Amino acid sequence: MHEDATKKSNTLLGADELVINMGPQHPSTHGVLRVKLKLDGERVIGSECVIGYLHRGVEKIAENRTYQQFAPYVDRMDYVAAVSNGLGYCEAIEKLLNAEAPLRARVIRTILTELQRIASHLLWLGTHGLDIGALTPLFYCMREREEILKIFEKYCGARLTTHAFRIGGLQYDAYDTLEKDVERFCTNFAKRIEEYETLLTGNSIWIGRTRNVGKLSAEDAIALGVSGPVLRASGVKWDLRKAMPYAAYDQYKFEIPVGTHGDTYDRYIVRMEEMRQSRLICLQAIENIPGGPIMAKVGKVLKPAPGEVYHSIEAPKGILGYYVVSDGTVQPYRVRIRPPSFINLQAFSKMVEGHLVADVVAIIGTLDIVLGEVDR
Amino acid sequence: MAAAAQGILTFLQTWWVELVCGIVIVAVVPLIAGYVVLVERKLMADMQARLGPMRVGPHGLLQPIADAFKLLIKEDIIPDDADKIIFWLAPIMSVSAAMVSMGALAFGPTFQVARDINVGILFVLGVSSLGLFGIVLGGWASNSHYSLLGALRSTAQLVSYETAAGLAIVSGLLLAGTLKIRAIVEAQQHFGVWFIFLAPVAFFIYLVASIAETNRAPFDLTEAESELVAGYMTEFSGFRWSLYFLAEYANMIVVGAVATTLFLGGWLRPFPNVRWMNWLDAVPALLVAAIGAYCVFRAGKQTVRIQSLFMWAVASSCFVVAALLAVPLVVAPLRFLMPGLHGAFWFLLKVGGYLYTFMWLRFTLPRYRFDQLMRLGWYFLIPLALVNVFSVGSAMMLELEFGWNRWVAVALTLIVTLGAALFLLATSDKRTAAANAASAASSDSYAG
Amino acid sequence: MMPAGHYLFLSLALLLIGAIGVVTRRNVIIVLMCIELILNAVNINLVAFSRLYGDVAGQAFALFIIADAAAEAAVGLGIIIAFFRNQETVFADEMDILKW
Amino acid sequence: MLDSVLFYFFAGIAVICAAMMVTRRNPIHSAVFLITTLLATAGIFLQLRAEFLFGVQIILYVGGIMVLFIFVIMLVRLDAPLQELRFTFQRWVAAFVALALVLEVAVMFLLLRRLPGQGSLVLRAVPADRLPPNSEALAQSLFSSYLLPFEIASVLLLVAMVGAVVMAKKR
Repeated sequence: MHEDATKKSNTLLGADELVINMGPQHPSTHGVLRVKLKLDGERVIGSECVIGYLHRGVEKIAENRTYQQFAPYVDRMDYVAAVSNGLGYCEAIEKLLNAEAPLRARVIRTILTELQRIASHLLWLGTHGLDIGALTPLFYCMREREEILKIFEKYCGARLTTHAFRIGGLQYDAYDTLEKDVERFCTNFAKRIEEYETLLTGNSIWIGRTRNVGKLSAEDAIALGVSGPVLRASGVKWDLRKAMPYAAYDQYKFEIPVGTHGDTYDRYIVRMEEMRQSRLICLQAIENIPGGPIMAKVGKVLKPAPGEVYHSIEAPKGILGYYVVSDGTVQPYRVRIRPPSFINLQAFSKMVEGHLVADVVAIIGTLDIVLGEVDR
Repeated sequence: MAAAAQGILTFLQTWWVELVCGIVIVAVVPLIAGYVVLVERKLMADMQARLGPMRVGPHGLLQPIADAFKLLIKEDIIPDDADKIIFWLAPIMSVSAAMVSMGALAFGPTFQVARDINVGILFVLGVSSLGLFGIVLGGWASNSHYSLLGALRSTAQLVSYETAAGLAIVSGLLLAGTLKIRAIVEAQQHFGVWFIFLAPVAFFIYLVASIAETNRAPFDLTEAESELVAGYMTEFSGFRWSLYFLAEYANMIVVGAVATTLFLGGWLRPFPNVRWMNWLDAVPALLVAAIGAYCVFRAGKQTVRIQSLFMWAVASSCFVVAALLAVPLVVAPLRFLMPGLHGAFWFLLKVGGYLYTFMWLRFTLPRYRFDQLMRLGWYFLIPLALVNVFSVGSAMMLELEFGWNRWVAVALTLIVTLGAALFLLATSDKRTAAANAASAASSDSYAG
Repeated sequence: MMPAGHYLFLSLALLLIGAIGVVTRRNVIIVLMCIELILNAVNINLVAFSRLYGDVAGQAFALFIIADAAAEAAVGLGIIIAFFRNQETVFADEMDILKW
Repeated sequence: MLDSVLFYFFAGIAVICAAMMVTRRNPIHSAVFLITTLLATAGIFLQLRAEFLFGVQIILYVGGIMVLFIFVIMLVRLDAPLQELRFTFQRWVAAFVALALVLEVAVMFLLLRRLPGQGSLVLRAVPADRLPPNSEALAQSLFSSYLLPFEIASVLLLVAMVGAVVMAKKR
């Protein structure tokens, strides 16, 4: 009875609310996310995310593979930022082994990871623009991303799921023209990113579609555990690259962009700025790639001492953590992964409440989720 | 029997021009729409740093035909719980509205079906607005929530923007003093200036409103791909879907033609009354010939022989058209063909330019949200259109009754209108801020 | 030009159908539509006689009727929406209380 | 000849669709048939050379009012339109109304026939090609003889607009 009364006052005509099943087959749920939306007219009065359509049991697979064998699997989680995933895993196992990759390896890792961050943000920018109806940025972004993927291809032969790093360092040394390629990309990219900004940043439609949409206050963001650009756009200056430096980040100077409102526009601005900062890191890194070995001495068969370790990195989408338990055998006893998209998706229901259907896709886009990572 | 034959013969004798024009509209418009799609894809590809369709025919020139063929042989799916009859009827409604409204358009001084209809422009507006029913009923009949939302959106959107478009057209009609399509163009010839220069704000409003009326980006909320999958067309496939597609492009041509007629001087060439600009008469033939020459140039570069042959065919047909356009200029006895041929050329050129603007905006701008769209329509465009009607009327009064210089009057009223526009923008910004602040509080987005 | 009687009969037929609809249908929306039909039937008469006498006064009057029909539809549908919001029905025989 | 063909064509459509409209259970179907009736009436207006009214009928009636109807029908999304009883006991009232009207017209016709010199119902109108341009003539009469009613009609529309907004506004 009471429920009936509230339902009546909530909807436009007192009739039943409209339930829309967005996904898992929908152009803008970025994969196989399924969102059950309760609508009053077009206003969202309730939402529920249904996930698991891409579950492959990655964490379980880890328990039946050796440490090295599992490394390629992590590439398949956030498949648009495979390099970052690999970095986190390799560093976690290195921590477990009490080994550290040589400096040269760490610098090259940094360069590739930052390129990957740019590539991931570019893909986000393109698809986010497409969600909001801007067709053209996608193709421009793809053009730039292609340059990055070409560098990856030259480096390790793969473009998407690269498996670029090995536990203990690198398998391949930097190829001859790596510096030159990265530098050329970075010089071009400075102009290109201005181009995107002219298309979107000052566009009043873009501002109208993103300002005040999906607001997340700093307190809520921290309480929900979101991380990455989503957190920083809410005004929390938290970046693991600065807070707990890994790879070679402690050697380079860069800023952590933060937003003020925590809305979709701020998240957009933060990511754009992050791309610029990543570009600066790359430029600093290629200036001076130290010589030396690229592989630490870790042996062919990895048998870490029993124990556990947690290591997290700042992946493009937020904090990517690996919790690995070793029982002293060649296979991990348990691998638990903290994927940024999965945690960030928690904020979704809070963010869409009271918004229109059109904002739902904007919010899914701005969270920058990858379902491979959410479902694992 | 003989009487019937006689009757049919008289009928044909009286109406043959109209019949031919009608058949041409029904038969050729789908083809044109297909090629407009191709042009759009090519333009989009060009702006997005890619090539677009290149496989079927040289430079994808046969792509529309392949697309049409594919759509025709696709399986025809009607959802189980759909309202069959209306599902069947809705796309037809859309297409036929667009086609019928073309009947009153004058694609040149000679090509017009409903030639002596007194309310030409009203006819076009009214009949083309019937296409809305195709969208609404199609969305309803699909029995899908996405479709229903698309249909509801389109109703509210089209009704709102038709008001703005109608008011913008009234400004033009005030200047022309008639509803007849041919007379409107003749009025512009008489004035010696296109109405876009006398009522630029009206043209701007019509441009925006017509984009919204044809459901094109940035106002394509009814079929917003990222939100509603395909809006009202979600459940349609194959031939039915292609009918909707055809209706959309035919509608674009219609609104383009209305804008051309009313604001861009219809079939008149630029500076129709200035003698020393007569060299512009040579432009059509030269332009088409230049296209032909480019085709010849490209033909040599085709790798496949059949494609180069096709390119030659395109080139030669271009040359034929160019010759046709040049004949009335050169051969004095055939000069009577001139207004028809050249008129059609200029008209189509202007419509093409108008459509180019549509496409350009589509590739550039993100999509509006529904409440923003409504706010733009009701708080900005419609009040501005009202102010504009008033100021155009005042300008006419100032010129006709008080003997002011026309351009002074136009400039003065233009300043007034632009001031109103700035005021409206300022208030609508305030409103937007207020609405955004209260965005979580539920308000009726259809209420506009 | 047809004899005016034809128009009269057409108009009568539409009027009758509309009137029967108004009396027999339960759905208020359809009742409203029937009223529109009745107004429309009247318009046919007006226009036919306007043509007959070569005087546009009839058409002017028809125009007023269309304006009136628009007003009536707007208000009527507004009432229906308001009613539906409160009572969740559009059936005339369920609208049996004066106050809600 | 063409005139009468057009008339019978449109009149037939109008009457058939009007009957269908009253008898359909689904309100959307009713609306579609009403739209068809209104379009057929617009055709009759055109056949009567009332071109302006034809335009108004299509833009306002069909493009405006009927869209409103369909919009409302879709908004109140009744899941059970089929349960509706189509003909209630009031059918007898309806039959009576119909009979009365038919009788009235029949009487009127008979009376008119009988009155001498009043055969106005078969009067021949002005030939179509000698009619004044329709919109111009209508505008002339609207803005001179019928200026006051015109203004009153606009006030009526304004009032209706305000009323509709007040009615439908969400409290």
